[in-house]
Amino acid sequence: MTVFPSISLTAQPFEPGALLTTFCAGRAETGAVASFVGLARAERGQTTVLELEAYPGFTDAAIAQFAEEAKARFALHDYRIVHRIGRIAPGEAIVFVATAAGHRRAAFEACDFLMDWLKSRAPFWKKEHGPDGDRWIEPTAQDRTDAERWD
Amino acid sequence: MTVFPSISLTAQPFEPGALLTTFCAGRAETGAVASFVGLARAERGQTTVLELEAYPGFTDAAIAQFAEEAKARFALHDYRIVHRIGRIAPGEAIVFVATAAGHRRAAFEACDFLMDWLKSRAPFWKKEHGPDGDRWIEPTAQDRTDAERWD
Amino acid sequence: MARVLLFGRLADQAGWRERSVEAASLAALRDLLAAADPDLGEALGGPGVQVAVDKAIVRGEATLAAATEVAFLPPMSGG
Amino acid sequence: MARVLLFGRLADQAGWRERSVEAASLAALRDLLAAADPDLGEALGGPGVQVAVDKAIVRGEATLAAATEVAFLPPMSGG
Repeated sequence: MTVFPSISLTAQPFEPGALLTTFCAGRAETGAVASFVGLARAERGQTTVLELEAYPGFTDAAIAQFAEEAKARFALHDYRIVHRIGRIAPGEAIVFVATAAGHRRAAFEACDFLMDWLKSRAPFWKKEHGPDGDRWIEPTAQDRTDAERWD
Repeated sequence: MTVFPSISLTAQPFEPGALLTTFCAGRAETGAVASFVGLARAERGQTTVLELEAYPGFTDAAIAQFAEEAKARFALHDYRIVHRIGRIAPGEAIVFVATAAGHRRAAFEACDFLMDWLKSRAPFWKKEHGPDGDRWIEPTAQDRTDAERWD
Repeated sequence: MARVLLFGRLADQAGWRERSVEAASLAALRDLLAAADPDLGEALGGPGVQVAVDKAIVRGEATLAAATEVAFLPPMSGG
Repeated sequence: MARVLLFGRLADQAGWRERSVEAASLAALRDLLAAADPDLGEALGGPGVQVAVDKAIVRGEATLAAATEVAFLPPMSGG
């Protein structure tokens, strides 16, 4: 299986701050690092647990292909993507995306672009375990609209 | 002097990752945290040192006033702004901005909005110490254009 | 033997996630799965379900070599 | 006594950043500073230079109480 060192899928909780520290370190020509952390919401006490399924080797390859396109499109110096899989408790990080560029407009836009795609089109299958049982969920209309901004 | 706990001006180097960790901790209803780190660039070996001057009590109050407007405009749950002052070496962080919101569009836009203002209109005076001597610098045309997007 | 993988609601519906099936083509594989579980057979051909052969999306027919991995992917939800 | 603060290029030009000056009004303060350093006096009235009295921007004239802080702010560069 190909390894994509800028992309990780992990079944363990991760610490976004530690990832940001590593990502920012030792950069002399990068003026701008934008990052995003998606957190699992408690949805007002509904004690929902999110479960994310990926297809290892397929999901990470699809993310890598999209991220490399984004790197070229926005002239990024670098990027880092970490995505949780498995069962995720409220308050835990689901996704971390960081982008490094010379200037802030490119860093922001690339981070936004990557997140829109990850939230709407990346090959994950998402289930909510709520008080009324389990349900598989699909991208929201807002997710689709966000992603279509870049087409 | 009024204290603004969400805003810090510091003459010491700071660690953006540690700030992000603290900012993300203990959030049950925040789905989205966007953040930005501005780093001092080496400008291709020109060994430029950046020096930023603030007016304590005035600069932080101006930032707080603007940030509170942004919080209302984008329905933010929270924000955190840390800005270096004094002499800043290449690779060091100049500014950290984090925004927390229910969903990612608001978090991204608010972070972008705050950065555009901080980079173009915040009360700082900026000097570059380069190989050809010192010079005071003003916002770039790009900075002004970025900031005007929100007017 | 093809290694068959089901994801998302397809795995829940079938009650399994991975199974080895002897089939020389995708069409033959679909027929065998539908014969064992008609509801699953229908779901595998349902709207938005994609097929990946050895981790590459395939549209239409495909022959299956030995040790081929065939994954049935329901509509992706994003992360 | 007003506490006078200069920022950015104004401090570099004057060779000082902070000074106490006895003046009852902003106009009187400007006159005293200009008498001591005519180039600085001109720079303080130059385009884009704002004045803050006790950390609030003042446009035009102001009387100065004892222990007032007067800051001359050249065009801000952003951070």
